Amino acid sequence: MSPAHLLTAALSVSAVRGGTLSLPHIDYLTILPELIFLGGALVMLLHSALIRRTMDAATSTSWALSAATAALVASLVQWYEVSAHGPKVAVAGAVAFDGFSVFVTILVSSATLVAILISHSWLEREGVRGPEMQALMLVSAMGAMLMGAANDLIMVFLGLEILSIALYVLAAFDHRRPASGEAALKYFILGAFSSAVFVYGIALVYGATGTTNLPQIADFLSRNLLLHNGLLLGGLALLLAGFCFKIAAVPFHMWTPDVYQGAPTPVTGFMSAIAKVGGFAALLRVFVSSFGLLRADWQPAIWVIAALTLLLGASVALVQRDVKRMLAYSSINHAGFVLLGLQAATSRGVSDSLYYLFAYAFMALGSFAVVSIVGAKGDGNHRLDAYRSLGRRHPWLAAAFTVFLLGQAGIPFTTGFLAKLAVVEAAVEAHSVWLAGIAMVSAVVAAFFYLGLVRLMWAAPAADAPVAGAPAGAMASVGAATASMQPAERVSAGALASPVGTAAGQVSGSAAGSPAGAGSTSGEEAGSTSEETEEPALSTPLGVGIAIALCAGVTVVFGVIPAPLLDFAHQATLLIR
Amino acid sequence: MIHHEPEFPFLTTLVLLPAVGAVLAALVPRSISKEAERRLVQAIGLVTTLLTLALAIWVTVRFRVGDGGYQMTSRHSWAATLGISWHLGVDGISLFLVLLTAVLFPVALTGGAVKQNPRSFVAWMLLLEAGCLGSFLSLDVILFFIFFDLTLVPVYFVIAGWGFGNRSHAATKFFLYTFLGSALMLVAMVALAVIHDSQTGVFTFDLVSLAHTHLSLSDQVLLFLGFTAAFAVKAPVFPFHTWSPDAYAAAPTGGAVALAAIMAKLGTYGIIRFDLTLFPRATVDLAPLLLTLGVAGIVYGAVVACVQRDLKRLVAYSSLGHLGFIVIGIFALSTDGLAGGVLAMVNHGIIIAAIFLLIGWIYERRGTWNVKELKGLQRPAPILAASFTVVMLAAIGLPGLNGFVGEFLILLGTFVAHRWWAVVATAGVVLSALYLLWAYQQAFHGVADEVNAQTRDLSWREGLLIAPLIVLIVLIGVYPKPVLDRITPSVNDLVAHVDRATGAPAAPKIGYRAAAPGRTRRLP
Amino acid sequence: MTVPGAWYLGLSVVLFAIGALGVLVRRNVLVMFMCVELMLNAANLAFVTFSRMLDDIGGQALVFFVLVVAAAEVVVGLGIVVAIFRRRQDATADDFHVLKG
Amino acid sequence: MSAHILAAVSTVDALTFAVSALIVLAGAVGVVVSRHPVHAALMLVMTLFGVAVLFVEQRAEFLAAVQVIVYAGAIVVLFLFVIMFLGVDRRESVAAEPLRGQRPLALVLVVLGFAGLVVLGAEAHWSVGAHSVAGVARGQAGGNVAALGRAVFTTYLFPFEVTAALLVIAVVGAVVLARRPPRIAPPTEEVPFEGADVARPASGEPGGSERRADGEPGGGRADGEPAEPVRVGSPSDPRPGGETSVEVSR
Repeated sequence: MSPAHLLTAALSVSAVRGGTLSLPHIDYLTILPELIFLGGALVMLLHSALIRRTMDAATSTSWALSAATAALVASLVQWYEVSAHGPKVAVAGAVAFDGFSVFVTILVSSATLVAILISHSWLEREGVRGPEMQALMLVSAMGAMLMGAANDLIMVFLGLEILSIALYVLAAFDHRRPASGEAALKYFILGAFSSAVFVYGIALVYGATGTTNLPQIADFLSRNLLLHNGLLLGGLALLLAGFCFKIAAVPFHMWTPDVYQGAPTPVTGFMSAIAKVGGFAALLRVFVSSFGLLRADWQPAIWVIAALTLLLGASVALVQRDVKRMLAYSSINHAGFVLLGLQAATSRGVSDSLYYLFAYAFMALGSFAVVSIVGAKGDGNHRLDAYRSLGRRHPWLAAAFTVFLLGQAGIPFTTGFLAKLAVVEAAVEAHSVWLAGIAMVSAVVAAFFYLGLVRLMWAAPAADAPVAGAPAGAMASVGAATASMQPAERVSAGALASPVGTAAGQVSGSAAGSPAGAGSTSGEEAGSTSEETEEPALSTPLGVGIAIALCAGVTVVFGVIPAPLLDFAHQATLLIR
Repeated sequence: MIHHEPEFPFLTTLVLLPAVGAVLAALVPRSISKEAERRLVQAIGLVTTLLTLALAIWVTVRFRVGDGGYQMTSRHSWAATLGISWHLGVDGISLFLVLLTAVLFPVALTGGAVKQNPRSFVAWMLLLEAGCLGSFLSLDVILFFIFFDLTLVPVYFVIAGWGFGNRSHAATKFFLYTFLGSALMLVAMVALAVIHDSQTGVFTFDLVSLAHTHLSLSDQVLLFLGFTAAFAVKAPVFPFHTWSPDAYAAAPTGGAVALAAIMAKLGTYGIIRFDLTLFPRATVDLAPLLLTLGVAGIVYGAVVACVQRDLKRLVAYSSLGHLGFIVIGIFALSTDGLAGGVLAMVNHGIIIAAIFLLIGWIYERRGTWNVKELKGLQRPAPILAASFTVVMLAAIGLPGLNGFVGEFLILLGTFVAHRWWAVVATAGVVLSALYLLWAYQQAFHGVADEVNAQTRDLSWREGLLIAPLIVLIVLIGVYPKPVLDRITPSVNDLVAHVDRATGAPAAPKIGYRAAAPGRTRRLP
Repeated sequence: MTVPGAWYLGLSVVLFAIGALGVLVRRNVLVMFMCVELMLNAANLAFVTFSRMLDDIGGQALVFFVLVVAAAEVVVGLGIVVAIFRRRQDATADDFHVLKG
Repeated sequence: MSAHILAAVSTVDALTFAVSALIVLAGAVGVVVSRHPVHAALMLVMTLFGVAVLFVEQRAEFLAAVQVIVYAGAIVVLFLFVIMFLGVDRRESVAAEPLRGQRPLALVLVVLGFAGLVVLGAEAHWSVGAHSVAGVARGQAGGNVAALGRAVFTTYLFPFEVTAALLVIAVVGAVVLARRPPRIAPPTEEVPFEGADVARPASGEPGGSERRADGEPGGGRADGEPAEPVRVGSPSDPRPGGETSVEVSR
């Protein structure tokens, strides 16, 4: 802490006193991934401006992928650097370069990599051209990285805005669906409102402490006994409200279901992973490291927010009929779990929250990758009914989705289980036993709808649910289903067991999804009177297939061999500055 | 206590073998024909379960008689940051439950006819076997929780996918009840580890370490309730049983066998392994409550079973009564009661599995479980009737069959300390004889009408499946010594542990309680 | 002596409250958006006031960044409004509320 | 106490503050209550101007200039441009409640906020933090602009650089959003959501906003939240009530 303080102080004093402007030293390694993302976006835009035709998806994806890969490599180099030489504060105290920030950077860059793969398939399918979507994703991810590395409240704010403003545009990206624009509008209004609240919070904290630099705030608080300082408490409350908007915690969650539903599915996946990671990264750093001394003041608030978030997210998700809405509420529930780690306000809590974010990001991305495929052309097919007997039509796709859903439900041997266990451990350790109990109850409720969806996917078409309209239609479709059972059943059977299966299976599987879809829907036209329309044969392009395989791999492999990832998150908090 | 053996990891293999089989079954290539797939998958299932059985027998053979501690332990760091280790071990209490699991799964897998989707069924069942074995062998509480939880998913899908009647409702009910219970148990587990951490500075979920945690009585009671919530739901103990008749009735035969014979034992096993080891004082303090619940379960199960027309539900309620017996055996907290409880767990597993198989076959022939519609099956199906008679008599507790040995020991252990509970429980025995005999009479006696007269007798395959169970029923009934020899030392250790922790003898000792290792017990 | 900072802060709080209230009660997107600008201005006023009270230039620098953010937000926000609005004209649909909740 | 302070404060400063504060508040209230978006925008200019005066009063001359140039000059003009471009310059009926329960909710929130403030005021101490952490604001060679410039290029160098990303997003975003959508937008392509009220014919039904209740059974949703349509009307639709067309309600 003290080096940070000294450095900043020294810099500012010398700059002002000298009269001449001595620019601060910039250690480019500390901000390399951010620069790569921004640079990648600029290069893409420049390239598209120079060529005559609109840039096709393959070109822009290769640019974006290279940028994400480069950023990932750079962040791994950063990790090596931090492990070897310890944390530090860089670029005039604006950036923290520690295990925490590098963890977030690695997570964000790898999640962006996956999101770009998903978006590629979407762009190709929808026939959207141009580099804008992926460029915006890169810049937006850069915002999330900045939030993780921010060492100053104004950096948190700027990161937040970069992240959010790009997401507003991304949410509105699908011109053809009215829902997209409306989602963006709603997201924008509430986002701008929450940013204003957040800025006011910064202002009050600034007034109370005299600085916005996080270590300096902590330093000030440790040297001055501030009991019940109205400015500080008010500022803290407003900061918390601003953060809660971003991470979609109750009661500031209202935008989530609509925006998740309305935004293009790859964007929803990106948003659910990156925005949450960024928001929580900043929230954890600001509250635990800077305002840790005031934890007695904010812990009760987090307790209440976490409890509400857990319960509301899980219970409202139960009644959703739209998969994207359901996943939106489930993401609210997950936010509650991450808040458990924050509420603990311990180093362990922070590392467990980080681990949870890592696990969640890939499960969410994987889920939305599947949803994106099932959404089919037009990206509108997101009713729960669309998933009925998906296992018969596309066994590997359904198997992957099963992995993600079971992971989110917290079934053992997935990262989801260990993540839930970890945050519960942190909460109990911090004597929040009741909160841990509430969390587990909400996990049970949540498991219920995850399993319901899993069962729907593996259920026989229109077998034990009254969806088909007329009895005659139902009979006909059952008959047709039995007729087509021979091939369909064979393909479906295998994947049912693969929640425990190896990740190796997923890799081949997601690629194999497309041939399986070909002859699957023979029995569907029978029940034409009902609202059950003919299910389209889905195609799983390579890009999204790889993305799903990656996510499933992370979820299962690190669920079975958890030590590396757990240690990684643990190290990240040990190396906090 | 722990014997580290740097040799072949028997127990790990035992757990992983079915899991590998499950993966293999799931990965059977799709290019082959449906019939070939069915055969291949069933072969995989059978071979895997038989290999597991062979390994379990080998473990039993290697088991050192007279040693009450954990044997053949294997311990590896798994998720060190979270305090979880891969710690497996077997002792006299878990040994026969493991063996039981290994014996019953091949039977369960092949016992019921699974028409559709054999691949998934086999895969889920093998996964379930891995989960059950893992639960019985875990010496790390979180590892136990993981396997305990992992059993829920296969059962959910087995009931929902291959069940009868209102199967999705039953599956959901089962899942919600048991998952809710286990969720609270997880919190209690973590709380225990945190307390242990605050005392020793070591964050671990290792059962052996946690057993040395000093807990205040109020903490013990709270944690005990947290753990017991899960076990009581799983067992099921009387007021928490409401999911079980539905789930048993809805489950396919194989699933019902697994559910009633093995998974129910997870609950009672958990009580013995965790409640008694970790919270001895709370166990002693709360024993009257649990005894009451156990007795209530016996009486309630018997009474409700009396009015059932549906054979499967009748068996489900009778199972509730038997579980009540096991519970009072455990909470008698004497060597006899506890050893009887463990033995009764094994016995009940064998008996209930046999019953579910038999009535499953009756259903396959007649398409009903309603005793009103069954009549005079004895004449067309004599072997079926004979098997049913033996099994039923074992369930009633006829001397010479295995049911008697366990129940007798339990009553013996309970009677001294808790006389009135034992007396009421005995009434349960009488009642259970009543309804089982009545059901038998309804279904098998009398003159068969036209439909019932067509009933096939057991095929040789079915005979082959039921035969080992009947052999076991008789064998344990007449010669329980080898089993008790292995159970008793561990039970002695456990009772001594409880006594030490409570400072006073938990229950008056009788006669030959302090059987030295290796010394055999004579049956009265 | 100048007016005490507390007065400025009081003004800033009231301005912030009026802006927040406006966002909550109005339903015209543009007006809501203007109310957000009011809130940002309240924050800026607070920053400048604190900057004076603390004799610290940092507060003024922060205002600078808030201004940049506000400008970027306005561009994107109005862009979204325009984009949606134009589609309405194209589609001549007057009443979809696709998103509810 | 206030008399004491008033005595100490110079009349000019007090007068300036009072007048600007009045302007600021009047403008703010005007933004919230004015029915006409153009009026609201003009009121916003008034507030911005008042704030700029207060900046000058507090020795933040550069920011005051930026406030007038960027805010009043650019941002509000952009607002006005959009208002005119969209033709959404009709009145919004302030009396009609946007959503059942929204205003009471807002009222409750405001009351709660005030209560919190009162509690905070009664319970809390008020003190400001450390002085001149990022550099003194007054008495520097070159005055306010130089001091600000130093701060921005030293302490706040990285935040300053990072704003570049914001501007990139703004530009790209504007391009993306301004792109003409392809001419296929039948709303029926949208898969109906749970209420299925989208399946209503997309055209030929005038006066949309008055019928909004009929599409939503019970006005609420299964998930327990109030219905929140985001509706944007067309300027050409003949609305009897003269409702403003671009509306959002939560």
